[in-house]
Amino acid sequence: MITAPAPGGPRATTGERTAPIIEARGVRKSFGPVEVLHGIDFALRPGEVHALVGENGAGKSTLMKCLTGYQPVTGGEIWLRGEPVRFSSSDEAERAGVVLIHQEFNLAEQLSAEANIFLGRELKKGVFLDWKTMRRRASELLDELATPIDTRRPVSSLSVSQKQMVEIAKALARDARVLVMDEPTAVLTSREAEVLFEQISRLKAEGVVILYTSHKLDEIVRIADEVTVLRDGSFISNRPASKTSTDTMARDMVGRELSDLFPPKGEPRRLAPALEVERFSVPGHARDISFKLAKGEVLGFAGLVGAGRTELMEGIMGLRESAGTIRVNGDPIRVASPRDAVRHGLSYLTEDRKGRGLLLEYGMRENLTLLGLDRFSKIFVDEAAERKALDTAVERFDIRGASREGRVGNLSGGNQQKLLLAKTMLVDPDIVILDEPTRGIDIGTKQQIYRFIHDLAEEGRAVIVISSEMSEVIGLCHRVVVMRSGRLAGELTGAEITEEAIVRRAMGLHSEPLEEVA
Amino acid sequence: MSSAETRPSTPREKHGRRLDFHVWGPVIALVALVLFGMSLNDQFLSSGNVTNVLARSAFIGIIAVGATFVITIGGLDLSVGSMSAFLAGVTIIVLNALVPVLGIGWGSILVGMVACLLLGLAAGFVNGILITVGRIEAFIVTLGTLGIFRSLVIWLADGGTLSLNFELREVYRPVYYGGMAGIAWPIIVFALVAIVGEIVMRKTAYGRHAAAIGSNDQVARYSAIPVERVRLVTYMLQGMLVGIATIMYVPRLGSASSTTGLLWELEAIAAVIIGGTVLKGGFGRVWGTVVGVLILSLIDNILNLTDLVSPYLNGAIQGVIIILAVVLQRGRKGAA
Amino acid sequence: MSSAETRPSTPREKHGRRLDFHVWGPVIALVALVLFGMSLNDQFLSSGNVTNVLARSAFIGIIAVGATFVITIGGLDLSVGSMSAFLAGVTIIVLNALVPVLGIGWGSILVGMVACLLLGLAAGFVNGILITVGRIEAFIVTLGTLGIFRSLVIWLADGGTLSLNFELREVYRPVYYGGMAGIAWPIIVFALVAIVGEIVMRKTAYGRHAAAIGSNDQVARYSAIPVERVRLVTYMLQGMLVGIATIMYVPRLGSASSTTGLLWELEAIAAVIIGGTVLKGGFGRVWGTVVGVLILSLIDNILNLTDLVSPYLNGAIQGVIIILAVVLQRGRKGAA
Amino acid sequence: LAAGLALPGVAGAQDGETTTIGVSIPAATHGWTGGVNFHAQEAIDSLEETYPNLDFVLATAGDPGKQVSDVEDMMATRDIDALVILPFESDPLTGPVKRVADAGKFVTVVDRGLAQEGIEDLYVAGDNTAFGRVAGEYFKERMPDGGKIVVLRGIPTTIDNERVEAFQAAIEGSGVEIVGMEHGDWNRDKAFEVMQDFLSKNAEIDAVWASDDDMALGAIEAINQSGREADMWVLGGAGMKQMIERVKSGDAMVPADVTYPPAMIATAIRLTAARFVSNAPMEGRFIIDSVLVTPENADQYYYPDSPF
Ligand SMILES: Nc1ncnc2c1ncn2[C@@H]1O[C@H](COP(=O)(O)OP(=O)(O)OP(=O)(O)O)[C@@H](O)[C@H]1O
Ligand SMILES: Nc1ncnc2c1ncn2[C@@H]1O[C@H](COP(=O)(O)OP(=O)(O)OP(=O)(O)O)[C@@H](O)[C@H]1O
Ligand SMILES: [Mg+2]
Ligand SMILES: [Mg+2]
Repeated sequence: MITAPAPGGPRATTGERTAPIIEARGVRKSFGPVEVLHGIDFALRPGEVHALVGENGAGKSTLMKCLTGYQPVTGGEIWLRGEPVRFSSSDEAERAGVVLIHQEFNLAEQLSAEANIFLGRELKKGVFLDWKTMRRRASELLDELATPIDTRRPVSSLSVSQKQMVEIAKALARDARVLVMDEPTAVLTSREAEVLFEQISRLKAEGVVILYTSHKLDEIVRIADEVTVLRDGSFISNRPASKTSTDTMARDMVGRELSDLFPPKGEPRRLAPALEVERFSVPGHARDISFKLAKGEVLGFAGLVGAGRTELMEGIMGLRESAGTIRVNGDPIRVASPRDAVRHGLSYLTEDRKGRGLLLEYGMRENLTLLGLDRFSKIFVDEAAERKALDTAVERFDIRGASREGRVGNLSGGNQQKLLLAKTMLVDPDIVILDEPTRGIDIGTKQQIYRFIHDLAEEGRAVIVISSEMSEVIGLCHRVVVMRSGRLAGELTGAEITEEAIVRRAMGLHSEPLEEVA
Repeated sequence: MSSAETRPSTPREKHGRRLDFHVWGPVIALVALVLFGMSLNDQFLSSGNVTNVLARSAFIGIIAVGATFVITIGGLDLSVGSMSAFLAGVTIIVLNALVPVLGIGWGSILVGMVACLLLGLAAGFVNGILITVGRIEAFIVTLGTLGIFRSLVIWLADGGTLSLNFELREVYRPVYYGGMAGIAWPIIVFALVAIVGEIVMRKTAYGRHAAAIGSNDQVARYSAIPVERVRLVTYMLQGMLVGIATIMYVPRLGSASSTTGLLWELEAIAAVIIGGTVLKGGFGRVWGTVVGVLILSLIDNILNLTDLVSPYLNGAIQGVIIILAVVLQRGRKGAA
Repeated sequence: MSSAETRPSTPREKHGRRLDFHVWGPVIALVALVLFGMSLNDQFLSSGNVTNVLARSAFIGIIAVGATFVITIGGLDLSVGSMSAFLAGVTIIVLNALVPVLGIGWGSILVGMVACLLLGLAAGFVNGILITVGRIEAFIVTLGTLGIFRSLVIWLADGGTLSLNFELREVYRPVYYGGMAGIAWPIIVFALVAIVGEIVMRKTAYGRHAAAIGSNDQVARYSAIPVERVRLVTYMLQGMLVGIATIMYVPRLGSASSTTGLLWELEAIAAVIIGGTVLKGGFGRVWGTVVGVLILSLIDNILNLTDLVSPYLNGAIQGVIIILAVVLQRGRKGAA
Repeated sequence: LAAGLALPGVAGAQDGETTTIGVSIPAATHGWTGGVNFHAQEAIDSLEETYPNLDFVLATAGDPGKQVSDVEDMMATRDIDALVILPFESDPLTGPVKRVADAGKFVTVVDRGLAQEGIEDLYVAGDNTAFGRVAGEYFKERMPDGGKIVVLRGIPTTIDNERVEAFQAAIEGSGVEIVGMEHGDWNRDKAFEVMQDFLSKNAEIDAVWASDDDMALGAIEAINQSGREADMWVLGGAGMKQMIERVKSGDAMVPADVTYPPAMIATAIRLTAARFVSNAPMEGRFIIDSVLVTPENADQYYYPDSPF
């Protein structure tokens, strides 16, 4: 039962409910010729956690930016506490207590975490900065978020998940009355997410209104009071969380029934090992790791943030200094640079799409072919072939952009991720390493991607999936390697792969001798 | 950060507007200058004057094409001017030394040319290695080599002037003053370099890689681009182009001294940026650079066409025109 | 891109190592130079020589402090050298004009100083407005104003030299040659400017905003920082510091000419980068700049105190030392 | 040759149509060239004043390449009848100026001779060798029983070399010993700093050859600062106003000066103009010798209204 929006405000039946704090009334937004929001109505009420869900490119971030003054609406109105407002800048919105936590990081890389948290809102003693207080508040905030990092470290040296926590701390420091969170958990492990949820309930108790979006629907069910679904820039439905389920949401989002998320695993046809890694180390991040990967197998890597999974893979790809032996199809290879790795049939999808994955200034075509450019150039780059490749990729990964030409920086987060995946697969590798492959991807597409990974294995390719989403690891992988602070903490196969088992190892509550692993 | 992001206005709109102005800005400025020149002096479009202007643009022009690539990868080369003085000096020494051996003739000159090119490559290699392997800011490295090349030429010339053997100069002269089908050689070479440069930038993997590195070298690394090698190659390319420019330059003045190629680096960089290449890297446009070079040397030429202003103020006029030329593409640049 | 990211090595370790070298590199270089100087000439540490070197450094030094801020916001100011020549010229004209009015005395001089400062602010304002409101690349704007200021001073001086009224000069002299507690004024002023600069950079919101803008001006804008205003203020600050430097400079030789402040811009920028400030912006360090300035003027001093090398090669030695000074902090820089 | 070519120019001037004279000089990059600029400008203004049918084209160049361009432009766009040029450097300009001469234009070369004989019709020259020699001889004479001196050289150029070599040749054999020699680039600031360092380096300096008045002024400041005015004297060169003043007033520190008048450009321009307005056949060489200015003859070399 999809309830259409009644004119003059969301749900005519809202009479009995408390007056909204902030409202969108027929909000329209166009970028140049393209309209991406077609008259959205919806309202945030005191003391509620309101979830906004929708496919990639549905317009969630755009709507949030309109609400928080980052982007001017091109139609309709924003109402704050019963009056129409026109935020000319995010600053104005923040002064009115409306704060956005960006989906894409919004931090100055060279500045310290502390500087970023208080940027533009520095505390002062007279003319001077009040270092002490700011440092203290910063570490307090980060401690509350269970991210005990040195607040003087430049943000550039933090991990994606740590950056996300800094971003959240920055918003918390601006004592918001309306806090808008755009996929805050996309780059967090479940444990970190828990920490965030605690904060959310605390804020809720303090009467802060929270607008929240995520593609992890189970989260939504847990923390949200209200759920609004968008599809292709239009309002679809609005229900109390108590009256909805992940399936209903998914259906509203995609507009069709979703069969079960994960394809049947099937026994891995134990073929010859494609990749063997022995006593492999990445200074400072991973020590003396050994594992095997068979053709047609999906191997999961689980672990907490900072476990060093990313670094390990980057080492294997020749992106970091490393020591140890790597064998591909039995013969040892020397990987001095990513180029070597690619030549030996490896390909890696980075977890940091903005910083290391895509050239935000360039278009889809240039980005898609950047990794495999040799394939498109004899002497000259064959642009026609590139375009064809782009068409195929857009088709295959269902990349939705308002236009083909614009900067990929303007693509929605999820669609950027899909483009990145397409880029990684374009070199048609035998061994695929996917680091957080479904980060920020909507449930419909997730399903496609899982199927896609499954097919890769079926084709006899070897796949490694690093994921902080348990369900993903469990639902997708034939075998799971658990890492803990740079070392192997165990390996699980088939039926052993349970959330409980993984977490125990990840947290070091369960230790087993290395032999079993190697 | 790339400057294209610096406006909050909605990118695509901006993109559109930017494109127009960005593409046509320099051209409009150039046309305006030409019209102004015509209005001032009827000799302005005489083949003689046009040839002069184009031919003398060739040196800076050829060098600026290299600078376009260097700047596109997010680098900088301040040493080009004194590098060219150094190359000219050594080439002249080599040529003079060759006279007794190979005699007065093309033999000697060809050997000299090759020497000049190789030395240029070597000089670029030095810059490149220090920047990539040595991991030193390009600004510092090339500021250093600027001083080094400059004083090497002074030293070679004993503080004076190195001059090319006179008979040999007569043989060599046509390389600058001669031409083909009525077009002077420097113009032909400049045109070729520019066209090839434009193609390399637009159509080759190398050009794409250069832009990627300038735009975000991390992404480039993760895309299996041999970042350091591309950088090194780019600085060597710059060196080689300085070599080509010098080959054209030697027959023009037949000498090298402490003042040869003075401040060419500034002119080259200015031309590149007037042409619409982004100083912080990530986007380069060779043909724009060509327009930039023409604008710069037209300014000098026009100032010689009339006695409108006291020669003391030439510098001021140049300054004003340079700024005006860029105002036309304001939409684009991220100011800083 | 933050250059800190460009190495594959592990962040944490790197962070540590980098810090050390990055912080101490310039200092080590400076100490090495001093030791070298001592070993060459026993006069090197004589109070006379030390005073000379420090006092000379003051002009470039004061200007370079401003350049540190300009570069930190991701900008560039090439006009400082000729700006200071222009300021010197106008100040001298003003002072000479004041003699009949206010007579020979501090009255005139104070007025002249104020004029110099205001004009500096104005000049900086012009640069700033063109860059922020005009949205033109800082490189182009300041290259343009470089030419403009330079030829204005030549024009004012009729190509020659503007000299300060002789008696007035006698009154003014102490500002450069005099001092307090045995320390020359220029040194004192330089020290003050440097200290204040360091504090502003580290301890004020302005300093932090400057770094944020240089690091990512979009983020800065979203963080409610008045980006354009901060930029404008920074260029005006630079102008004012050029003014202060000029106030110290005029009494030294009591003249201004086409050669005044020639290439100071390069020296200033070099000092800033040797000091560890990142050319692409986002991170600035004033005390590092001071070290950089001292390194540069020590090189000249040492070269003059010894006859080790042919004077022709001075430039080469400078180049080599500049590069070496930076090699020491290689861990840090993202080469390009 | 020159005589033959002279005719059209004369004719031109006589039947009242205007004669264009191109003047190409180095930009004012230091004091002396500044003087050249001033005198050139002045001569041109007064001549255009008196002879309406004379038209001048003045171009200043910052480096030889630019000067070549200027000459090319004058030929291509201003069709000059005569060229007065003070070559930035002899070698690079030789070819281009030769082409002007070959095109039948009247060529006057000033100060720096071209690398080939017989190109110019008129040569108005300063004598750099003499400049160095006169200075050297003065030192020899002032220091009969020798002494320690330091030398500030100009911008590394042929001119500077000629001067310094002549100077060294002149003091050859005398007891005058050069204890320090550095480039002051004809620049007051540079000279000031170099002199400061010479002073801290050498406890004993009896005299300074600054080889240029701009540098001399810088050096004098440095000496004053060190408080060693009494110990040494300074010989500059070129005949700058302030320096001549000091010589006139018998300043012990500036006992003399050697002329190298930038006004020679004015002379050259006037002579060239005369070539067209009167039929006076102006050919050959005018060497403007470098003379020693002493308190006795200082008055003749003092031009109060010159900025130089
Ligand atoms: N600045 C922009 N210029 C042009 N198009 C834009 C811009 N920002 C967003 N878009 C387009 O608007 C549409 C909605 O984008 P938005 O980021 O709101 O999607 P989303 O719901 O946040 O998706 P995701 O879940 O992947 O983050 C997309 O098609 C995107 O390409
Ligand atoms: N405790 C820590 N202290 C400092 N840096 C850390 C810490 N934990 C992680 N990092 C940074 O984060 C990165 C490693 O964390 P990362 O999260 O990438 O590991 P991971 O095992 O890949 O986990 P995930 O991929 O799930 O984020 C490195 O870049 C490192 O600099
Ligand atoms: Mg989004
Ligand atoms: Mg990771």
